[in-house]
Amino acid sequence: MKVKLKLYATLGKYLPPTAKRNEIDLTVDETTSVLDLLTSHNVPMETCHLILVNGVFSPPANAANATLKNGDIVAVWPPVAGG
Amino acid sequence: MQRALVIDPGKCTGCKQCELACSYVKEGAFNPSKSRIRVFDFHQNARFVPYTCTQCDEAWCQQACPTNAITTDAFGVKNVNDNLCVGCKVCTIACPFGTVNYNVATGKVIKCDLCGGDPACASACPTDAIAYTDVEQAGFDKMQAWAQKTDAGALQA
Amino acid sequence: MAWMRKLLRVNLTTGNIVEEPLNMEWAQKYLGQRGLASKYLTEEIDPKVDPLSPDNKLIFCTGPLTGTSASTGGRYSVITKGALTGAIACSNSGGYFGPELKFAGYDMIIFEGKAEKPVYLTVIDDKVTLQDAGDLWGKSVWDTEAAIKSKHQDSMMHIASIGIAGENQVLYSCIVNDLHRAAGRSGVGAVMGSKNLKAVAVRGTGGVKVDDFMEFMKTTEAGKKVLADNAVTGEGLPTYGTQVLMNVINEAGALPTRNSRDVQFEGAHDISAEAMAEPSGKDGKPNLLANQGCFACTIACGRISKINEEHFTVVNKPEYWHASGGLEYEAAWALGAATGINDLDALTYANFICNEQGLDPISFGATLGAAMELWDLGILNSEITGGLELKFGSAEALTAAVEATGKAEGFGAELGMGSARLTAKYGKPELSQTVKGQEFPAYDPRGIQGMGLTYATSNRGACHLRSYTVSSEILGIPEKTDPLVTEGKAGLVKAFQDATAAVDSAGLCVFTTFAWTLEDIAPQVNAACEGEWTVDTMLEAGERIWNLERQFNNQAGFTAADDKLPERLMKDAAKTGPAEGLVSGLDVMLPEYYELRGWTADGVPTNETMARLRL
Amino acid sequence: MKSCKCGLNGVKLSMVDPHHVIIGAGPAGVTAAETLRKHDANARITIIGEEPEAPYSRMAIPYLLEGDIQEAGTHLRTDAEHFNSLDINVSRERVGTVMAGQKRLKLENGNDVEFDKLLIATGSSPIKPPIDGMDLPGVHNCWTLADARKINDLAVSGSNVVLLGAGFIGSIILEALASKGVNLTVVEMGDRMVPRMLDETAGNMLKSWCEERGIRILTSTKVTEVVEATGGLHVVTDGGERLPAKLFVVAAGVKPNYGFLASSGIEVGSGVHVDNHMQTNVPGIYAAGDVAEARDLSTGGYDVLAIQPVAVEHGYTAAMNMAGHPTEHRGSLNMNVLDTVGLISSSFGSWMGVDGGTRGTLADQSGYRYIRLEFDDDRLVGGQAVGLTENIGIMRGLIQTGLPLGSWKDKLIAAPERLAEAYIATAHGISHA
Repeated sequence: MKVKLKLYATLGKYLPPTAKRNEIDLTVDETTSVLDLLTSHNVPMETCHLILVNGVFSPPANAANATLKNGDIVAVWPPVAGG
Repeated sequence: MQRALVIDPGKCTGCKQCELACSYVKEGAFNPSKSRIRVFDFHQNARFVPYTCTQCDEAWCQQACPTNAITTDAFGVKNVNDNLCVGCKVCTIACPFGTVNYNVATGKVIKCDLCGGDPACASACPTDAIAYTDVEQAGFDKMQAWAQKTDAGALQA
Repeated sequence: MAWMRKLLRVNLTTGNIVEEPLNMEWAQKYLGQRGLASKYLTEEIDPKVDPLSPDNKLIFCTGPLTGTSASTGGRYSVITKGALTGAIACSNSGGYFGPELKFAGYDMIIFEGKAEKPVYLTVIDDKVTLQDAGDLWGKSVWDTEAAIKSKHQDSMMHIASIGIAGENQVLYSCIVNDLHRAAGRSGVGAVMGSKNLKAVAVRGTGGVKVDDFMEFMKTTEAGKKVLADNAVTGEGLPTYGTQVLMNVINEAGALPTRNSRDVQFEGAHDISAEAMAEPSGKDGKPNLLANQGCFACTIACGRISKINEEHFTVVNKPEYWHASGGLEYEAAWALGAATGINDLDALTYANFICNEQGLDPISFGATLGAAMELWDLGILNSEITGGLELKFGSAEALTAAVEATGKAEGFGAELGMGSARLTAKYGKPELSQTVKGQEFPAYDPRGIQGMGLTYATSNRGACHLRSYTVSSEILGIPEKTDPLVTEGKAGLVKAFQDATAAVDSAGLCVFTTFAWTLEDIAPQVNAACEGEWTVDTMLEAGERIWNLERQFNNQAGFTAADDKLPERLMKDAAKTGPAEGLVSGLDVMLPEYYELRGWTADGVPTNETMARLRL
Repeated sequence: MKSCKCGLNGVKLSMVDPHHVIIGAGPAGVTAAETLRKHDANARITIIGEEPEAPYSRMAIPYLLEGDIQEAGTHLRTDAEHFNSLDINVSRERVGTVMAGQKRLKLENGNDVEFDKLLIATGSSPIKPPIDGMDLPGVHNCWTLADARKINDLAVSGSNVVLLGAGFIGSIILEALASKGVNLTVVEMGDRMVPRMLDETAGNMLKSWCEERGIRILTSTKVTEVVEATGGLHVVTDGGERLPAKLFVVAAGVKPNYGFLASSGIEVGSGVHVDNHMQTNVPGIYAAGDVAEARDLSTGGYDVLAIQPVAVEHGYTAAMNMAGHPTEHRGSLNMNVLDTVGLISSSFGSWMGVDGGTRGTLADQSGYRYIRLEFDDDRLVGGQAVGLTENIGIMRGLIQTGLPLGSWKDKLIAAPERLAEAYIATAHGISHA
């Protein structure tokens, strides 16, 4: 199935070189979890503070149980804030 | 062992915590205008440069002092002795770095004395732009080179 | 201690300047800055006064921690009746101006009346002088600062001034200090302009002391350690700035786009923190050159940016090739997403102009977004706009509009009225994305429900800085709540509002609260100030301040009917993203909020509430 | 070291160690003696000073008058045993003549002193203007500690005091006299105060500052005579005014003390002429301080610069050469700092500008602030300031190093108050925009 991985701020460096605008389309196995997706790109889980799947918060602690479905967009940030 | 302030302007964010710490330790109030260290803001160049006495070997201030009020201690630090300073300000014009300043309130001159070996500015700096380290460490060379840019007067052949 | 215990009262009509003791009884109830100055304002002016009349007053006020080494202890606020809103205005700024005022010996300056001719005030320790500003009038903020420093031969002066926008009383003009820090919102610059006051220049050689120095050092050191160790304030904000939110909020489907027609912007990445860090231009340097801390700030989220020299906005203007204050998230959103423009250099240029001419980029960008919708609907055309082609996405339109607005030239004068007046003039008031006349910032209440209540109840008109529930709803600070639901948001908003009012009154920056709670803050205040400052007393002060502001607004003529959101947010569902199909649930949240506040169903504080808060 | 002078079998004989003789116990002489000792542990070092005091600093005298310090506070070295501990012989004598060829000098007491190397650091003396009445009681210079004691006796609060000369020294004394609460009138021949240190704008700023503080300043005015009157003196001006004075202090300038060298063969110009090693035309004989006509960094020529920091530089450089360490004197920079009843002014180098140079000025008359910078190409060659003390030494740094300012020069012409920024930016290579 196809998913989109978006890694922002300092996590951008874990994206493959072909990624543009901090995102890349990937083909992954049906049972892939958020954790699988991130570890397969060597993203250290302790740096993943904000994970949005299709824009909806997905608790980092639950990444192993968060299985993906076709077309999902996974966006991840290190600790950030704004105002 | 000789230790010195090593300043890395690239790390400075302009927060002035160093000035605040210096002023409280030396003047008993938060008062950056009487800080012995000053951060220059080169806004258009996106640079901040903390600036203070380098305790230079030449010690222009010390040489110029007519009353022997500035002395060098065992660590190479140039100290102003308030009891001897008459406030003539000759050191303020003699220091080619401009790091000896006149304090109108006390009628004496003030300069960095490295807080007797525990400089408050370095402790207060949140980004390690100001560090107090052994002079052997990298970085001091840079500071000396910078000091030498201003080296003048007698030139030993 | 911590307070200087003195204020300056400057009557611009008579030229009379007096020094007064600070009302320390009020300081014990309202702390300082936002709270204390609001107390003075509400005691001294008629709430119904025309904001741009000489009867309005303009107060610059610091907090007790301003000028100390507490992290971010460098804030000041401008309090007045807002030109844009007619509500009580309190605009907070960092930089170095506030501390310098205290070093000169004053907590506060109250400006009254109106000068006959343009003047500026110099406060050089206890030498306080109104000076002729004839030759400064018409100058930009940047040139004004340089000219004043030069005239008084002191590059260590700190200056708060208005640009030509404030002179022209553009309704959302701001007061800018230290080149690019601004008391930005509600039109405080227009009030200053209406008084013919060009600038306030301060320089002090005195010091700020604290009540218990050892305890103060202990608590502030602990506080700094919390900030340094916290992943957000220690690493996130200094490295990425607030702009890192651009992709976050877009992804979360809460980025108001093209005057809130959409909640996601396809060009978000192009104007984000990530884009600012990418090499651009012929020198290969990124837009972002450095980060900057305001006075005493150990976070340093400020951006110092440059514009690509070959970009059309500056190609023939080398005077803009240097570095200056770069895009913060709200500015980038307003100048970019709200207008559908994804040109980072153009946004940076517009931001420079906003700083230079003293415009609030949030209200300007949002107003331009509204004008672009009017253009899109065919209501505006180039005949009306004088040739300005206000197409969504046009960087050229942004550039021309920002230049014209500060000068109040041609259609720029209409843009300078703000979106509420502009859309009303062209018969489409429902297109204005405002509350109490003030444009709301970069969070769509359909995607972040708490922000809907935040905007609707904000005492200075729509604003994110009165209760930043984004922190909880999106970022999970201090704990994660669901942005798409209304449950619990009334309590969340009230808690944020009261705590923020206390932080704003202490002299600290609200950004500390990404890491600090009042548990961290109260001991610092307590060590610096006389009196008992605990979490409870600070929250109580915060709530008191909130109700004081509310009372002023009620007396000014605002009612519960003004606690409302634009029609679009209540009727037009979000089209994409997680909030797809949702509108704001304000109707549900508002009554609950009133009740929690101890207000009547009409939004009026009950007698019990007033008594409980000793108001 | 000194192997040539060592005795048999390497045994050092003190008799053959060189004898360095220094005439003058001011800053130049004392610095030279200490430097010699640092570089030659065995040399015999003698300072011959004529005043019956421990070596002291004239710079400190005004502060003595103000009561800020005691006499001991004027001493160049605080430790009474300082010179003994360095084995430097300080003798209180007056030198009569120098017999350069014989490496010998004759004291006024008739004794001879032999030397291997000689340093002339005899300083300068106040000029006695050719005015009638200069020998009357109540007329004093303010130059020596002895003078200071007399002035202290006469300058009591409320008494009339007239000061001749508002040059650098006059202005320093002015401050001290004003602090004693006397009724002070200052008579200056020039058209402004400190005409040899500050330009018209700055000099007049000082004047009005003083006048605001109740001090009467008569510029473009000469004293024609001083006469005795009841209760003191009358100082008569060329305007015909008779100024009553209990005390008349004369600060009409100084001249180098080289009279005793008349037949010595040592070349004298405006002072004792020295080369870039501080050596006179006679090998082995050096000069330093107020008496020396030495290299001026600003002009490249040779001139007398009678100021404390220069004296120290001279003394150091001369001593290095005397000790056998060839050291070149690049030239000294003329600079002065003055506190005139609280208004601080300073000037450096070619403050009056140079031919073909450019200038940046900024004056705030009512605020008593003034900066004037003088450039040659993109280098700072001179400057003066009133009311500026922050980082002021940077003026010296920039002039002395000749640091090319590049784009900062134009910025400084537009905004001279940014001097410190310019210096730091240039030294750090921050030059954009």
